[in-house]
Amino acid sequence: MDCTRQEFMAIATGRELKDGELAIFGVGLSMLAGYFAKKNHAPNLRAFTEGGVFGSTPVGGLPWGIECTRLSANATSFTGALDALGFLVASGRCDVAIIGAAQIDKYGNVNTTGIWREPPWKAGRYAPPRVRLNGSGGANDIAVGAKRFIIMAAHDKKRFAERVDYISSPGYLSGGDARERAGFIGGGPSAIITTLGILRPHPVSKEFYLDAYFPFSSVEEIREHTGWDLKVSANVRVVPEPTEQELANLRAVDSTGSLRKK
Amino acid sequence: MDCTRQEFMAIATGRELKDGELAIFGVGLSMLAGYFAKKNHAPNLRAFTEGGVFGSTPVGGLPWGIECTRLSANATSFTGALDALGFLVASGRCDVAIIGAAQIDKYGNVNTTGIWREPPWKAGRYAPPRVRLNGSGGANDIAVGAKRFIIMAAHDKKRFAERVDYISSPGYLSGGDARERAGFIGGGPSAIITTLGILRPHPVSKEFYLDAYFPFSSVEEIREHTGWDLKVSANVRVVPEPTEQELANLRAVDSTGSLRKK
Amino acid sequence: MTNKLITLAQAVARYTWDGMTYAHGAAFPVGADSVVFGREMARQGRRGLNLISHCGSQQLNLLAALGAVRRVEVGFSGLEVYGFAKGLNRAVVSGQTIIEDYSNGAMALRFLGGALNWPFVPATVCLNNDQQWCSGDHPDEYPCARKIPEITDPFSGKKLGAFSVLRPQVAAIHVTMADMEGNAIMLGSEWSRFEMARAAGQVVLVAERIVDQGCMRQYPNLVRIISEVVEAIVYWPWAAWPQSVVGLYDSDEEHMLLMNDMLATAEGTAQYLERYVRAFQTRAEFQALIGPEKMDRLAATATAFLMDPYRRWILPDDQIAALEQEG
Amino acid sequence: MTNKLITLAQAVARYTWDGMTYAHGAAFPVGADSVVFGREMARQGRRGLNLISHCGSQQLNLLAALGAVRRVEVGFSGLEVYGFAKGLNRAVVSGQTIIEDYSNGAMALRFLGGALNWPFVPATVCLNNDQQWCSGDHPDEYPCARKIPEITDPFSGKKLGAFSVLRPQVAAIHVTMADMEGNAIMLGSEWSRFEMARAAGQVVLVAERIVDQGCMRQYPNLVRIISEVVEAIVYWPWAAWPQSVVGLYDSDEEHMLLMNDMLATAEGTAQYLERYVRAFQTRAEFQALIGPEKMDRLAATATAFLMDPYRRWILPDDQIAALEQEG
Repeated sequence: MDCTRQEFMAIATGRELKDGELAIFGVGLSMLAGYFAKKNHAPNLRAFTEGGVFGSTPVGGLPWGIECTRLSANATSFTGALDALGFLVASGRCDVAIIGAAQIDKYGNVNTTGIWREPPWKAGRYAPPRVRLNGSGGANDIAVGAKRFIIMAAHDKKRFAERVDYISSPGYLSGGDARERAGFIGGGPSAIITTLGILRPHPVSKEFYLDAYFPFSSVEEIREHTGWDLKVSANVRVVPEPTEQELANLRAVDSTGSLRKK
Repeated sequence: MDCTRQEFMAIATGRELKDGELAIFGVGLSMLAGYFAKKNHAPNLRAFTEGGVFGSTPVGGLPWGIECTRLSANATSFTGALDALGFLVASGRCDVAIIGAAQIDKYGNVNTTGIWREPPWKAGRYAPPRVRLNGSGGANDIAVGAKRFIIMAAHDKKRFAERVDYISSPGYLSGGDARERAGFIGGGPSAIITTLGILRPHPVSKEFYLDAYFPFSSVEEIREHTGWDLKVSANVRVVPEPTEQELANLRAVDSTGSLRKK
Repeated sequence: MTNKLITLAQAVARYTWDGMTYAHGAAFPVGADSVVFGREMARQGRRGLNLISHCGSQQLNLLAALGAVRRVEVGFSGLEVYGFAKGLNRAVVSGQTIIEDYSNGAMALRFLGGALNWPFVPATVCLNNDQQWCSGDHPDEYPCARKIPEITDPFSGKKLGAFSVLRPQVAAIHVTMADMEGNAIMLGSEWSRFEMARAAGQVVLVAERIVDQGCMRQYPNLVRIISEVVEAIVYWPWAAWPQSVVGLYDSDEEHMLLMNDMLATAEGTAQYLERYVRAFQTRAEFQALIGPEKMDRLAATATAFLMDPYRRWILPDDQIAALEQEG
Repeated sequence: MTNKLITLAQAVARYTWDGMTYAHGAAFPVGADSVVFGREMARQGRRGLNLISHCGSQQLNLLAALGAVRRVEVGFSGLEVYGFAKGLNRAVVSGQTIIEDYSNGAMALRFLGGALNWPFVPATVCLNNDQQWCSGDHPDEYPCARKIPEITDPFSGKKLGAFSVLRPQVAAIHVTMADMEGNAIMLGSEWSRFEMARAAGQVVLVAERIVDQGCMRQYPNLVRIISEVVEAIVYWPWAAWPQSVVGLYDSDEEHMLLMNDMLATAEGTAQYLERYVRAFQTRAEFQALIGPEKMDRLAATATAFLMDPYRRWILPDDQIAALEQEG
């Protein structure tokens, strides 16, 4: 099938969403994955973004922002951040969410804040980063509050680290019951969908293992591109190829083809 | 002048408001007094009610409620209670307010909640009241937060008590610096306007004394109708009669004549 | 598009039960409350209710007069220019209904806290006075330290209070217009209906008008209650009667006074139940109780022009009735 | 009716100063922010600013690139599909600008707390991770216990956090439409502009359109920013350019990228200042920088129909110019 890795990733992500769920999407690609699901198999997905844009489907391609004009042309309601991130997400009400990650560790903790020569947890000091990223945005609210969330990330060794430099949005923290002890209301990350495959958390240790790989990838390739000693499911499987209909529906949402590039 | 005591009271109350102030009005008569001021001498009074009704003037007479259709016909904005009572009043932002009282004591504490055979502070117990009133509504938020507030009440001995049965909306509590110690952001009641005259708080003791009486009343009548030993200002004065213009402006607001009754 | 329209009787049967925590109320004690929903609860005989009434209204007055209210949390419990709520006050004075008093601002903040799922809300009002010291739930403790306990600001060390939050099991929320999915517009003060809709476990809308969703897509900033949090919609013109609704009808002074006077006694309340609750099942029967002449007069409200931009999207009754059949 | 219209230059001269705490931002990192206000602050050479940017935008990017930002509190600091904010990031990495990170939800809550004048806001997010542990103000404390200190729920005994609240001295808030008194309508997500307008000591509106007050009286529920809290109004079409405004214009992709690239270096920033800040004083000069062809293209936004109900009240430029002279 003529489909890019990014498109494959977006379709695999969209498949995680079920009809009728209350869902919030973060910036960029995660929004395309989410609205693809609504178009494809979850017409009653109750989808919104963190600015309180409800009932809409993007027009004209990848939205410029979480609630830009491309998302605002056919909304049923506009409220605001307090409503979307506070009342619906941090409250524990939201079923599912999709966020991105610049760096991610084996417990699903996400860094979107910065890269350090010596990260704060190692230095015992919060110095300016070597590279500043974007900050958490609404992803921290989502990671704390959503019943489950899905992380999308390009799969390479630099991104998939034993320990992230900075936890912007918590996954399972140090694993095991650490998240529970922190008292977060949401359930934590249910999957990491990458450009190569799908990782899921072990039910007890909460360490992410390889659950499935894309047809064009392999267990070996994925382990090689992961910065920790990635465990592999005994039942590791191949992710089914996108169907023609899935791809058509994705491209209808991604009408400017931002996922087809590269 | 052909003017009822209630009208006199409303005009005397309205005179306490200055142009340009941010002002909130409570239920019933206090709203007429407030909107009279806006019509008469304070055109830039920024007046609102506790439901977040801004920029309006009542039409058709005494509003049925704090934000009913009579108040809503010419508003510039409708928001809600959190905005009006929280953001603008409890925050300390509001300059002045007018509230009513069913019972009031010498420190300007207001009871609008109930009348007891033996009040809670005496019984050491919160039993059902002998007479249930309305509760505080927004008056507690106002009494705590407004920079100053004015209390309107019909002047009789039962209402003007040494100590109220229940403090619904705090004045100066037990007097002196008690209010300051309670940490309330607003300054407390600046005047009690009654059907007979005007009481004001002593700057130190915060006990209300008689500052002025209406032309048809007298110091003796007022002392007789007050449930505590009311002190009288050395400079006690007569409140000037309403002018014809004041009365015309009041009656333009009170177009159904609710203040002309009795 | 999901169709959430159901009948009033279905909505009360499905979303209310004895002993539940039920929220209602709107912009003002004589305003846009879901009064007809309370009538139907009365008709179906709900008992032992825990009400969150923000503010009080004839709905609270009626249910309390019937002895159906075990406990009510409220800011303003009266009927403003129509006086004290005589049915409620009878229940409170007799000790049948426990009343827990807060300020109106506090009630708004407690809904906010419920919507945010906070464990408590910082309190700077209702402190150092009897709303803090008197608790209907703990009448033997005076001053009560449990109702609005003291907390410390971790930044300044200063003391303030903490309110418990409100998370009603169900809220019946009056709205001016809704589409069949549950996106809704309120004209006039929204009071705390925005926060209430997010704090409640389940939301039932009581809508004066049903509109095509095109209305919401033209005015999305007006849609303050979102279908995402709405379970069901009841279509019921005059739902707030005898109270008023901005844009649609004024307060019915005559019936406000009559109703309050009847609820002042047990006998009057029984009569009211016969005449104004059991006497209708359909919208047409309900409107016959009000009477066409009075409806015309009340509908001639000075606020009517506020409805003008939306009239073209209003669905006709027969279409709505068909949708109700489906729902 | 009070006329609060003044010129952009007057507004910046009157309501901004070196070292102030200044808030801006709107619905999204590439959205309806008061960007032109930041350009004018740059032109007038403001320094040592403490920004509250919710969210980040090209305004933050520009001021930080110029070295004018001492400290910024922010949730999302980037430019979304246009990448990282290169001017800001340069200032952060060099240590020139202290950045204090929160989540977007936390920023909204902190404005809410500021609007309510609470001493703190309960925190259930930004806990047990580096937003709590890392403080730009206290870099030597790791984990920092002062930024989001722990508090205890007095009802359950459970632990949670406390946010400090936001009370900016001045906020420049972008709105779609305002009347000359300062009643304003925002189309699209209001983000946190409602709360920001109440949390700020003084509010200056930057309005794309000035409308007759009749518009507000027809749509009072849309008026979420009230004249009661507004000090001054600046009329400035294309105020958010190169970002977008719902109902009016799309994001200018070309200039978004150009601007961000230029701000990536000190030299580029100096050039940007010459070409896109010092190069205009009037609205006409500003629009000439964008260019008529591009303006036409961007104004052909799919959201344009959202403006239709309000067009009849829009005041013409000459009338507004006369009002500005008075103001």
